Amino acid sequence: MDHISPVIWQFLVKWLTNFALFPPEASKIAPQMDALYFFMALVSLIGLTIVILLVTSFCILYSRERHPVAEQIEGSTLLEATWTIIPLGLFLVMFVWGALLYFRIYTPPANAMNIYVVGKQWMWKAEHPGGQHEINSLHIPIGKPIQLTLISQDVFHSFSIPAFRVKREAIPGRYTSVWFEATTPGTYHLFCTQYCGTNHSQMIGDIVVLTPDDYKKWLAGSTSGMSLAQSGERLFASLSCNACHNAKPDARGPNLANVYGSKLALASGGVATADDAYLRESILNPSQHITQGYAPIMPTYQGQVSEEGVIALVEYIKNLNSDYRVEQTLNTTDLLPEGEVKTAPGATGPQGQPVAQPAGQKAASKGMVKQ
Amino acid sequence: MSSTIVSLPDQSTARIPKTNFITKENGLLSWLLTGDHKRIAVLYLISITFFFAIGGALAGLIRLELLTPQTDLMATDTYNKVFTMHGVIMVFLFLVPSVPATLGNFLIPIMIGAKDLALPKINLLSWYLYVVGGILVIYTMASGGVDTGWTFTTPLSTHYVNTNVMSTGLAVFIAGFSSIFTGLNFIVTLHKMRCPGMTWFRLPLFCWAHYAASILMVLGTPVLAIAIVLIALERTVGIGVFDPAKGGDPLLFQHLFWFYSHPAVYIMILPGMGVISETISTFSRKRVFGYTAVAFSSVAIAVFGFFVWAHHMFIMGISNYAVLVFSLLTMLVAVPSAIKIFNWTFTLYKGSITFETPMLYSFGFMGLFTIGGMTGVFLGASGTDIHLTETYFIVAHFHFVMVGGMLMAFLAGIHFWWPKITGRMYPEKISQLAAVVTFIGFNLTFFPQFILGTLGMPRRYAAYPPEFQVLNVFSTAGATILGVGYLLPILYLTWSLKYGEIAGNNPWQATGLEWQIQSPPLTENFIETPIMDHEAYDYEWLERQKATEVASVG
Amino acid sequence: MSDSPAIANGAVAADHHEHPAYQRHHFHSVEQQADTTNFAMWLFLLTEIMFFGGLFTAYLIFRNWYYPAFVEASHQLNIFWGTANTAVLISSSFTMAMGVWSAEMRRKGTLVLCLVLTFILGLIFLGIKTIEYSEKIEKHHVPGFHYSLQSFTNPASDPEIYKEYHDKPMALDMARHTELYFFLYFAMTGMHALHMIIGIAILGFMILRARAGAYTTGHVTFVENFGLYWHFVDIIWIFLFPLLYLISRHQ
Amino acid sequence: MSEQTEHAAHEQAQHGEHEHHITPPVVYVVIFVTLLVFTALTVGASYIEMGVFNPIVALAIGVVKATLVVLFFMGVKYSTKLTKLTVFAGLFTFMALIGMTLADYFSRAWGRW
Repeated sequence: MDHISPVIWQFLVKWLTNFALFPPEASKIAPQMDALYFFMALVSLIGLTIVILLVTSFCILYSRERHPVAEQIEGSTLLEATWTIIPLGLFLVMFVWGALLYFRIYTPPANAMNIYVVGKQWMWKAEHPGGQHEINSLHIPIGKPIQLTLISQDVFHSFSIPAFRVKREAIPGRYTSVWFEATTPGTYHLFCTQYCGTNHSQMIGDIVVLTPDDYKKWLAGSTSGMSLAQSGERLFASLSCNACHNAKPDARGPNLANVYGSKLALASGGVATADDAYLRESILNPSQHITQGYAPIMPTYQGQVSEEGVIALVEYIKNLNSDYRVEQTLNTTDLLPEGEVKTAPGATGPQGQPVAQPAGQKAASKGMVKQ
Repeated sequence: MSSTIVSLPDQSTARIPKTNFITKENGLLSWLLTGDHKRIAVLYLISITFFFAIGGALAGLIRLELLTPQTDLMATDTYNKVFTMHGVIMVFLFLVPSVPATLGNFLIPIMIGAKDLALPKINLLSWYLYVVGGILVIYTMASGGVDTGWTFTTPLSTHYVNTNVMSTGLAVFIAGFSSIFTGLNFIVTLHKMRCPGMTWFRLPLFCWAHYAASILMVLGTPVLAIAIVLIALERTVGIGVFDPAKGGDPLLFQHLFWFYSHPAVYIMILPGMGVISETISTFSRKRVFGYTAVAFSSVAIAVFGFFVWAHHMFIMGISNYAVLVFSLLTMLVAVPSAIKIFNWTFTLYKGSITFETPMLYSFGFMGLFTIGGMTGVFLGASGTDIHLTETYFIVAHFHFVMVGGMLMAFLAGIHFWWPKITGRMYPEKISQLAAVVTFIGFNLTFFPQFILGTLGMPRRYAAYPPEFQVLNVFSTAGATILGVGYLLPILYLTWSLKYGEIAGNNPWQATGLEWQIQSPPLTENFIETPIMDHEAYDYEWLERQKATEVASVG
Repeated sequence: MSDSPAIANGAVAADHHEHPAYQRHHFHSVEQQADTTNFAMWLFLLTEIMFFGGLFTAYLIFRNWYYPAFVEASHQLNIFWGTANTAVLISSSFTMAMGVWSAEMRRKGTLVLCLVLTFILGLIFLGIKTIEYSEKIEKHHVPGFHYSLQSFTNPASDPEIYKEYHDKPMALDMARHTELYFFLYFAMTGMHALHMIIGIAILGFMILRARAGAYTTGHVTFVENFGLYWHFVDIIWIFLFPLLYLISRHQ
Repeated sequence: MSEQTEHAAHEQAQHGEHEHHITPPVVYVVIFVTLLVFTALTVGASYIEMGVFNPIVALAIGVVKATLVVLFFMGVKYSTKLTKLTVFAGLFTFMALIGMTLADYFSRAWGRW
């Protein structure tokens, strides 16, 4: 084989061993996506075949040799209506089918496990709820719906896993989300598909899909010792958030326990659902999202907290199920070196403080879809 | 009768008419200060070919780099600059002006029986604007290039690159105004300059297609202009409209950009469709099947074309309701294209078909555009868009429509009207070979990219995982063939300027007004204002005309 | 085939009788030429609408998002000058319309008078704009150039709890968005002023030509088309004024 | 589509039958005064607390003023159908840009089910 040029030899070897024609289906949504894909491919193929057959047969039947004089035909409303309505019908089927698929991919189920992903030039950073950090890789278990909450620190990126058939842009300033449920263990490509500057093509990584047991092992092996919510709690304290958000009757800020997922009446008149995006915005642009009954006094934390920090805070607030944690935080802040934390003396406030606004608006907090 | 309709005058006695628009005046200045739409069209043709050559060379570099999975030909940032410049040049300096500014400019006034476009000076101005835009692009390349991608995605283009975004933006801005003025001129001309008897429904479909494209140019391009102005201000003053850190919204740029740039693909393809209507009719000796449907489908594409732009943003986090609406409208805009394809197909039915080069290119167009259009539906359906967008599937789809569609149509049109523009025929055999080579090369280049896209290979990657290599090798090999296919016409068309056979007035026996005058035409096109007394594509009228002529000569 | 046009039979004899100097060779008649340029002008105005359309879109989005900032920033504008300028511009539109009428009636004296008045009113508009701009520079309200947030306070508002914060400095995150407002203010009024400057330059040229009697011989197209342009610029201002100056003045 | 009618207008123009409408100055004066009155109105209205109606009133007055300018100062009321169609096309695309972009922004807040 030595006499064959190495380039051709290399090429042949790759042809035989490494020639992919169709991506693996490794998520629950993948076969559904492929069904629509093949349906469309089939329709296209049929359409193309019809056009080619017609053109070829007309070319043979009505070539100048066989058919020297053309017959002038104005048109045919019936025929034209046929090839207007049939494609229209097919396209509408594709639209409906595609839209159903779209909403399935971008509507995470309520029980999805949330992993935060921050994109920056040129790497992906994943923050697991257990506090595990990863760069350019993502370890996930099979058989469990995983929701990704994505944000970018700088330019547009796009988180793409071809084997799962999902993709979502990570854009600066706003959370986006996508979900999937992996079905087959293995290692799959992770690409950034939105052009993001010089090393765009190096912003790639691996999606490592593990069996539940392996996943547990991985979780245990890569723990940072503190869960995401715990680091959020620490940040919450060090930023003195609890100076106002302390669940006391005279607190200057709303109680944050159980706030996640509830509907809040805003001072500006609207109603907002306290989801991840809302919480993030309230930290960075508080005066835009003031809850009814509270004054516009919260300072902005834009530029003071990194995207990872905001994520930790959001995760902490999400998990605040009772006022107890706030109390606890209050006590821990006393241990912090900064003495400037202005907490009201005698921090034994009662529990009954309403969440954000008086009437029982927080009832909805549990049953609803969380984003 | 042989299988060709070409009827040339006796070559031993035939002469190119002594007075024509080329020989009317001499000297460079007479060209640079001309108001004659035909001369401006020729100027455009030369400059567009020049930029096509540059853009094509850049495409060659891209394919060469992608031959191997590693970045071995050039560094990633060089690669980024190369594909950005390829995109900017091909989109703004080739595809948008290609057919309208050359063939449209040359033919629309003649087709409607006018002496010139309504605003000749504006026409010349638009060429100069084009040239200024082109020079700025060349300046950009010479001074280090730009690496934002032709889409100028914010905040990348505003805050994260230090390359020549400003000069590129200015180039696009100026070239945009060139396109606005061309479109404005066409609309006014088609409304106000038609000769007596030339009703709207006697217009050649070429004119209808240009009318539709012009509407998009006039109404869409200013929005691109303001988006670019905002980028420039964002870069210089830091105004924050697109900067989330200052409260702006980068998606707003996407809205403004695609409000133009989606209709822009219809600006590119519609004139091509106009060409195909002419060639298919001429080479099957038949009136276009369902003239009205084809005419209105052009207008429908133009109108619906304005309402689908956000399908470029499905995965960027726009509202789900917006996704629904835009996806539905995208499906609707696909229908008129389907109508056109079938109407052209049925134009062949019971025709008398010959297979000259323009017809071969037209067949190529129909096949490739059908694939390009259908794959567009894959991307318009919001679900499959998630998987396929931003991959080589997009690249392949876009090139099937633009290169397989538009460029094929452009070549069909150039061959078809070459005898009218220059008075000489191109060499038939070698041009047929070129058409076939182009078709094969094209499919080999771009079909593998559909598979690559389905596999998930992202676009704008300088390096890629090794399992994508085989398909990339195919693609690069195809690009080589395609390059030959494009080089051939440039060579033999240049050759034919001197050595081509004298074409006479109407080598194709076509019915358009442009074929009833001398080739190359007089500066004022018509000696006397013509009166249109028959429908478009009336081949029986042409036969009668020939008969009376023979009678009067005899 | 012969070289003569095959379609020449029965062609319209081009009307050679009267060809005024201003008729271009490729038109059949003066009417056609007038119609054509008029239509072209309208199409040009369409592109202008779309050009401003992008800015209006941006304005509406951010006004909706950052309403308090927009209210507060808007209150920094001088409503007296704004209203005066609106009146000036409407008057200039009126004099322009009268100018077109005089041209149509072939009254040279009135035409020149109207054009000069329009010219002067245009200059007054720009003068007032300069006063306003320099006020902004003094207050450091030019985005990107030493922009200062000092003058922004919380607007008055209905909820009781807010009352005590009225006239207190605005929260930093909201106050920062006033920069967006002022950017849009400068972009929109600046773009508008640019159109005014171009218009005034053309007006100057027209006054000279009108004195020579160029537009009072029945060929009024140029005056008419310029009038369209001038009125269009007026219309842009008619929308800019309430959008930029009159956001909830009562607060 | 109004090609037919538009064409009729076109032919009319070509045959030199087209009569150019000249608006009498009194109309201009009336419009001018109305515009000034509306300007005063809109300034006044902005000082009155009307809640959500403040911007609506301001824009409505703006639309009325602009319509007056377009119809009379610009002479669209007396012009060809083609001109009217052109104005309409401009407004239509303008509204499409603003309307559909804003539709995205507003419906983002409706939740992502």
